[in-house]
Amino acid sequence: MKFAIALLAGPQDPAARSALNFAQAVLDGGHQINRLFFYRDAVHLASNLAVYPQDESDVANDWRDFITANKLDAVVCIAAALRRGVLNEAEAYRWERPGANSGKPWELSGLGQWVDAMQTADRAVTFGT
Amino acid sequence: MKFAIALLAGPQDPAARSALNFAQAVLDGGHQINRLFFYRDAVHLASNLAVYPQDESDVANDWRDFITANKLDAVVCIAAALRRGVLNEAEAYRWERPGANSGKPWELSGLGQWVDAMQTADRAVTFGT
Amino acid sequence: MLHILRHTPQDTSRFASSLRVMGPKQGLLLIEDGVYALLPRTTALSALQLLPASVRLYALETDVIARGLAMDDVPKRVTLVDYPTFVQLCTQYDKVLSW
Amino acid sequence: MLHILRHTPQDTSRFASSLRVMGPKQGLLLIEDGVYALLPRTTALSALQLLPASVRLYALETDVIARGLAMDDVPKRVTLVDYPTFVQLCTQYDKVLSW
Amino acid sequence: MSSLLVISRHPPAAPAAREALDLALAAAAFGVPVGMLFLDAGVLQLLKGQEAALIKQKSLTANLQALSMFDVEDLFVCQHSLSERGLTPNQLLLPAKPVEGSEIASLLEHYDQVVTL
Amino acid sequence: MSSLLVISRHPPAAPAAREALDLALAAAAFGVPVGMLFLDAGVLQLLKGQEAALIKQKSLTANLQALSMFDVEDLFVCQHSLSERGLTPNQLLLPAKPVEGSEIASLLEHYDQVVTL
Repeated sequence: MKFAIALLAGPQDPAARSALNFAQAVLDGGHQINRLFFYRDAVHLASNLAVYPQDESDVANDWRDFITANKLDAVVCIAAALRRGVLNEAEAYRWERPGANSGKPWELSGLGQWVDAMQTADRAVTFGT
Repeated sequence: MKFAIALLAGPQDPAARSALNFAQAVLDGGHQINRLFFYRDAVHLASNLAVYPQDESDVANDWRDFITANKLDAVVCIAAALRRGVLNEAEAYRWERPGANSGKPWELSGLGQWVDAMQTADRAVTFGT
Repeated sequence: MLHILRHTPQDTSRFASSLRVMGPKQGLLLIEDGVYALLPRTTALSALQLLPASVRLYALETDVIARGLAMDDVPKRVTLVDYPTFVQLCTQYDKVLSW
Repeated sequence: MLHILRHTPQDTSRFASSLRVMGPKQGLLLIEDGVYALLPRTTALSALQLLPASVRLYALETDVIARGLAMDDVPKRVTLVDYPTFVQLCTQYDKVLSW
Repeated sequence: MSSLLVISRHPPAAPAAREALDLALAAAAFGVPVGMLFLDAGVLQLLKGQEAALIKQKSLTANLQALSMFDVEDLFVCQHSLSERGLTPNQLLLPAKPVEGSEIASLLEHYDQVVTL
Repeated sequence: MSSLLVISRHPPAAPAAREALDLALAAAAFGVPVGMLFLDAGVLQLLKGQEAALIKQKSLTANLQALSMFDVEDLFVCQHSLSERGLTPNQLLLPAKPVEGSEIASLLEHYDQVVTL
């Protein structure tokens, strides 16, 4: 089956870990993920500036590794990201901000990408509501 | 009277505006603010990367102007900020991150600054609980 | 002591918790989504009305209007305040507790 | 339909809302702080027990253990699941609704 | 094409309220059959006479009224949530259909996908 | 020196729980007389037998047990919140004193400042 998985809560919320565990289990179960979509505070996962104490797990880094290793389509809602100060090089340039704090494997795009993912998936599952 | 004002909620929360209105009224009323303290998601206010649509008010910018105009002590909890990817130049350098997204008038420091502010204030008021 | 309540009474446990520990002669200020406690015909409003007469009730006027609550519906017992008065209340009570 | 509940039953209105709209033959999976609905001697657990027998109840085992709930206290009616089974449940029900 | 029901359960000043609406509008723009159910504090979004500018917010009302322009006509409001807040349908700015528990259960079955925001 | 009561009302997996504890520890480190009141879902922080590592979190239990090392001895737990969750004091990992509504009201009066997190 094809899964569209969305995360709404930020890196500090337990949902960020639940969603990652679920996504891993989807692939392990022989299913596909047609898209991951990050909305609301979940856009902060796409920041590359977060620094965790050594004895805490870095969920943003684990997501990055998971997405890269499995070559997944990971879309971050661009409107939610701009408002929350998560910018890639192109957006930082466009809005004349001093620098970017996001980049690969995350892609900034519109809400339509979530709608599209739900349309082409057999199951849509949302975490962090 | 001396007020210590803390904000816990992020820029998207109505509390970010309430706290600013309150802080302004404290000064207008002839009182002093001995320190502003930004904890939990409020640390995102100190990011200089947020981009708001033109028809929405930029509360982070309004805070920045208010702090600067009134030469206030605005402390952002450093532990909360690091976890959430809000870094000034010094922290970005220390943790080998690609760049900083915060700076003046915000100061990154420890929770002790909040404790100290409460000890020296006549009233401590918290927003965004 | 001045209690400040900023959440809707129906959706979190804060409203109930704050009322449970409210003492006589204290004040309760409704701000942000806390002003929804003033909606008529609700158990929240009844609970407010049942507080001892020595407990003073306040609500931030801009938050009341912004959320579309009818001014005529605001009970007489509740004093609508602006930010300068909010600050004054904080000085008047010996401490402030935000829920 | 599989309902997923991730919030504590006492602190938000989600638990009550989800039970109110639950239909027969649906499933309810407790994850994260939703597992606190399994605490014994609570009205939340009683409400779960009162759901029609055709409603299947599940809870994510790691979340139950992580939060210190006693395994002996988990009612027989509730099936403890791991992430692979969580995924399987999603395929088994025709859609998934997260509260 | 799968139909989508967006359940909006946050008060209007919460960013989640706007973000739920944005999803409904995005779905409509893609031609997806979309409905909205206002539940719990979400029903407060529909209250007439709001003045969001007073708290320096963009009016949610304008976006709500845009729903019909995007042909999002299937609007529902939970009767229980209204009653709990002392509200009646004539206080609402949109002609959302009041629905009870069992009708909501049917609604959830009727749509192919349901997202709560 | 003003005394401080920190009210902690979030479940242990919520970041706010740890951040409340951090404030209490910081205050204690400054020599400020500090108490903690666990209220609403905050009482769940005190439940024995938690295994936070299973959800890849750092144990809150260790930090809670550090309270006594920092001489934070005034620990209170809301009896009503415990009962609502079917819990009894013997299930708690710290010797927090159960307090009822009116005792909580007195507590709030007793401390010079109160912060809810």
